[in-house]
Amino acid sequence: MTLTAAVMSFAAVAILVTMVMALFRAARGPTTYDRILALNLFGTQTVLLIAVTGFLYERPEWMDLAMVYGLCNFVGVLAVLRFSKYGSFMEDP
Amino acid sequence: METAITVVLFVLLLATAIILGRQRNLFAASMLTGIFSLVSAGLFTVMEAVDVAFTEAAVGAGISTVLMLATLSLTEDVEAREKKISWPALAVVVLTGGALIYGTLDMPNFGDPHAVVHGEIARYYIDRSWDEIGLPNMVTSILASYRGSDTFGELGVVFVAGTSVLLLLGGRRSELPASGESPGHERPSSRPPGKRHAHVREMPVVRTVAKVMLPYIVLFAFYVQAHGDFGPGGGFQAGVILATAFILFGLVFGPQELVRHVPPERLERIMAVGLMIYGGVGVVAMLLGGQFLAYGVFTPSHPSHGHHYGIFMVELGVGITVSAVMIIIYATFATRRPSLAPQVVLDAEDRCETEVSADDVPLVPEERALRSGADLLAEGAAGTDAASEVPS
Amino acid sequence: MSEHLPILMVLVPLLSAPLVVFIKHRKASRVIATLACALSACAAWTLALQMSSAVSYPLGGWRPAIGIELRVDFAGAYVAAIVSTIATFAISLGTRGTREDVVGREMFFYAAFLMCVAGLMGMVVTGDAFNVFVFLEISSLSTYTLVAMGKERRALTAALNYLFLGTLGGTFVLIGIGLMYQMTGTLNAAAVSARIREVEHLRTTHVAFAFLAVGLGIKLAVFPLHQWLPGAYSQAPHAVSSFLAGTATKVMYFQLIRVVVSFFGVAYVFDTLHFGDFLLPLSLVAMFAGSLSAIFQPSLRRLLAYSSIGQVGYLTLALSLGTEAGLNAGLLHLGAHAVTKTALFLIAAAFIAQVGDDRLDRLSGLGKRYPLLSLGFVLGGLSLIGVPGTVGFVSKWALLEAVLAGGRPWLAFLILASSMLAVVYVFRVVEVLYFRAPLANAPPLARERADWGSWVPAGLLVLVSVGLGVWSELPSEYVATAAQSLFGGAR
Amino acid sequence: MTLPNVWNYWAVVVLMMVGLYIVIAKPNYVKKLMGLSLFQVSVIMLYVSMGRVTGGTAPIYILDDGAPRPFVLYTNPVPHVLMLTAIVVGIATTAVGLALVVRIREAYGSSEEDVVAELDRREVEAANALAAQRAAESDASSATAAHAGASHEEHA
Amino acid sequence: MITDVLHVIGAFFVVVGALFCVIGGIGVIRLPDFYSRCHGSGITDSAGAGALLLGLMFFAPPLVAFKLLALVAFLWVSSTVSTHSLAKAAYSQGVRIENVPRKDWTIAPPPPPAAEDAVLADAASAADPEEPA
Repeated sequence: MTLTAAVMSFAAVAILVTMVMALFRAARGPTTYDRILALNLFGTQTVLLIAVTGFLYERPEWMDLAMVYGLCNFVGVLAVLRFSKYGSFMEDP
Repeated sequence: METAITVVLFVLLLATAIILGRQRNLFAASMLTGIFSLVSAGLFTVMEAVDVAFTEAAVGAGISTVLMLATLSLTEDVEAREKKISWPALAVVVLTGGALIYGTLDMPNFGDPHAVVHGEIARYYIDRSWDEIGLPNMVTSILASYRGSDTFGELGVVFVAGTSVLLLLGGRRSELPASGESPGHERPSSRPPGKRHAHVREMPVVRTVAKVMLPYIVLFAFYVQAHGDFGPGGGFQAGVILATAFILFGLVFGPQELVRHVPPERLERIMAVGLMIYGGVGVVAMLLGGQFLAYGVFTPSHPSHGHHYGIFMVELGVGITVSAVMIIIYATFATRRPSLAPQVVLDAEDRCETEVSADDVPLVPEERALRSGADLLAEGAAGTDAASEVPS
Repeated sequence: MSEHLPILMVLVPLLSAPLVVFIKHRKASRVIATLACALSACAAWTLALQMSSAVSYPLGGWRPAIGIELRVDFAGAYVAAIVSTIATFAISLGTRGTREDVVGREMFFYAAFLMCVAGLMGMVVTGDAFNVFVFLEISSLSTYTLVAMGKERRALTAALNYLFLGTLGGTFVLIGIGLMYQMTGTLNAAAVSARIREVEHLRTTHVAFAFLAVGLGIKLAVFPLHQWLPGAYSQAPHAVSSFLAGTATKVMYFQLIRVVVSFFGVAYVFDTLHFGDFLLPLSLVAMFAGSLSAIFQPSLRRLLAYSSIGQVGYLTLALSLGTEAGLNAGLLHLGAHAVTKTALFLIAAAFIAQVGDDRLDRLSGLGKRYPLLSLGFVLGGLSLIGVPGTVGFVSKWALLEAVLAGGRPWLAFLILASSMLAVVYVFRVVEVLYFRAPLANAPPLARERADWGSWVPAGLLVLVSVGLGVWSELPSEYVATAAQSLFGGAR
Repeated sequence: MTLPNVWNYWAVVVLMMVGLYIVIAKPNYVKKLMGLSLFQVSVIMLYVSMGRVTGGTAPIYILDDGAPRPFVLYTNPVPHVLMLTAIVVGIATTAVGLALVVRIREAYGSSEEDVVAELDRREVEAANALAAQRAAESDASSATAAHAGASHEEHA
Repeated sequence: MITDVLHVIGAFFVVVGALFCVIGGIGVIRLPDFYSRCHGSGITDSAGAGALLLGLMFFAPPLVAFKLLALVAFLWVSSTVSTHSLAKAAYSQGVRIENVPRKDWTIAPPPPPAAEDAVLADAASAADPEEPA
């Protein structure tokens, strides 16, 4: 196992563990904001997972994909705040 | 290592799907749909399907979650019935699933390079597409040139989706200032009157950051459009990312602002222009003597250059139409004036329906139980954050 | 120019849809739409009449298996001609019967209609498995929206139910195509049928055919999967309901024939899979259940919708025989029913234009008031039953011949019995029209003068159905060669 | 019989069936549309896992100074092309479905299938009752007219 | 030779980033109320993602390194803003710190010594369950 492969797989395992923790918070989280927070954390971890696996397979041009993930994650959280009753975006029509 | 990640991702997917099925709070369910798309896009990346992962992430996690949330803000956000197994559905599901499992028994091993499916046309594309078309990204060369009519039909589907949403929801757009027949009438939001929220103007951080980030997202969209020939990307992905930039603008500054800057009447024309560009490239090829969409005819001396021009024009048409349609669909949903029709809730015995108006304070007990039940579910038991569970 | 005919049939409506949206002119969009359908019909008819053998049009200049190939044989040209002609008749009704908030935005209605026509035409001419799915989705998506444009609020629920069932059907077709691709490695029809021999024994191929058959069955409204049809046809605007009644299920039926004959091969489907034994009982149940429930329907268009389910039973019965005569009868009945049912729906639309509602009690006693329309309905009804002298008889006769040649006389008896049911529900309408006194306290008629816009297409189609019945050798000759070329003496 | 290594397909089939169950069983229209998009994404997974080649890299040529490196094992690009179409068809159907749900919520006041079906049933019942009642009235009035001996033809 | 040194530095940063992610994850689980969990998720976004992607830059060719830089910039901006708007929304909805039942350490807990070690042991093992075997 070369150095990079070892390091990358360690990082991948660490990220997967964080993802599971985020899911744990999403399932248990008392307030809905904990769930939205967990969703945000989950999205960021997916971005990192794609970046790391990109290097694990020696295909570094996957960074665009990671960029799109980050974008969608950001828009998703803003959309939840805009449209849900939990958000403070909601203008009075 | 790869099978380990695949197993974990499948478990995550299955967990998300089952929680999605049981979740009665539809906002949480639409968030879970977003997570499901993200994880499935992750799975596609692990399975080396980069273009599919790109599109699934941009479309599934981005657009469809936003559309579902916009719909939920116009309809009820809690599912009425409690969870009970419906046996006929289970029968159909077991039957179909059994047929599919029966079908997989004779399939070649997963990932077997000598399977029949990799033989015929796949072998041709891998060996010959560099000489005939010369694009590093085989998927784009197949998508736009070998199977160009598929993508033309696909663009037709996107055009029909845009036309349909305009036909269905284009009518009652809420005019710019809070006009409409009852300015004073409050949208029957399920939030109690006491808890009005800070207007978006009081969130300067989000507005300034959005202003800073928007140009870079648009630049990224153009990069993806041009980069489609060399790596993952192309017309669809670029169109969706461009639309995501405008949707971000609409989320932060409000749909009226978006409609003011990007008037739907002009967008409808742009939607049509993209499809006509695609069709036009095909017709020009016909006029030059080739078949429909035969780009080789553009430069008879060395056909692969003709393919480059053809594919670039075709991808441009796709990008234009897809972005226009996605923005139109979002703007139509977001500016749709919520109906003031009261929510009809059928009594348990289905004898008489109680016309319940969501905004009259004394909610029907069953409705309140439903509502607070959902809040309890969302806010969590054990009295934590009790203050936040506002008496609705 | 003439070698581009196969793609022009699809391209003209497909490109005039964005043109209509781009121009955004209410009056012009209707003219463009009608012109586009007429042009497509001319292309289809010239191709059908002047082609000597199956025409292959390689899209993108690539050879067939590599690129996508449009493959039009006699049967394909025949169905394409029918679809585009009926589209021209239907679109001339314009936006009658649509909701009032469509008024400012007719161009989108016409664009969706043109895309539906282009989708159906594309499905008929394409020879590539996945391209069929793409055109199927174009036509289905635009159909859901067009159905939702109906006047009453029930059109919305009909459209949404149709969306759920139709999308499930489309996804089943997608799974079937995927499994077929996995087994044969190619998507082109000719290439698939060549390779299907080697994988015939594999279970995945059986499941692939099963999913394709069930998916197309849902779109075809075969008996147990037909719940979406009555609501969709009875709530849709006039132009849409008459167009769909004539063509949507017929194109799906033709696609089922193509899957059975040119993708999988008749020998495999009927001998190893015994598909005929599955299809026969379903079609018999459809024939009787459809006609029986048609008798008790309160409104004219629902009655015609349930009769369509019954007629689809005849189509699937013809296919289930698995012989060339059966195929010939199926194709003939496809054309006959398309013309007849569209004529009847156009007449129903004319009645609604005059009376304002198509409930049977509102139509009582109108035989004397609108003799021309009622006569049209009677002729259409006779053709539905299959009375000699109408096109319905030609196809029912061919069906009886095919059944008798198949050596199953009891089937012929069942066909005649279900035709008796057709007599009952046609006569029920005739009795309401002629033999009942008009309601004294009926609300006033929608409009006194004849609405010629909806009368003329209805009258023309009725004349066509009677004309084809009298000169019956015109259709039956052409269809015989079509069936022979398609079947190729496989069994 | 040796079972081929097809557990991937079985996992996809299970996901597909969860989606199909949600579409059929859940009465809420928005939940049904979520189940539908679940069903379509898992069909996409079926195609992609069909095209997978172990050890094969993504179907993008690895270029060594302008020419693709020979003897590189690529995954099958054809399912990826087909699935780009299926994803777009999925989002288009979801968008039209959501637009219909919004219109139904405005017209009926509810986005639950059983409530809407109940309201439709009542609407049809009322129409039939009205028709029957009107028919009874007209029979009564025509009976009285006949009774009154007016023998001239009854005009509408 | 030079690439090995770069790879070693990169490996160091990647490991540090991964650890920060895990620490942030633990923070999200164990911290008592919503606002402190925001801090936990903040760690993974800023320190975790930053260090990890910085580490990856050492392995990447120049163009990809620039993409990674853009990705880090985007992540830092977008996640902080979303956490901010989330916290603001929670605050405006009335989520407060004081209504979270909190273990009052001022009261002298009389746990038996064995229990004490067990709690410590749990805390220790919970802190780094994810050290790779």
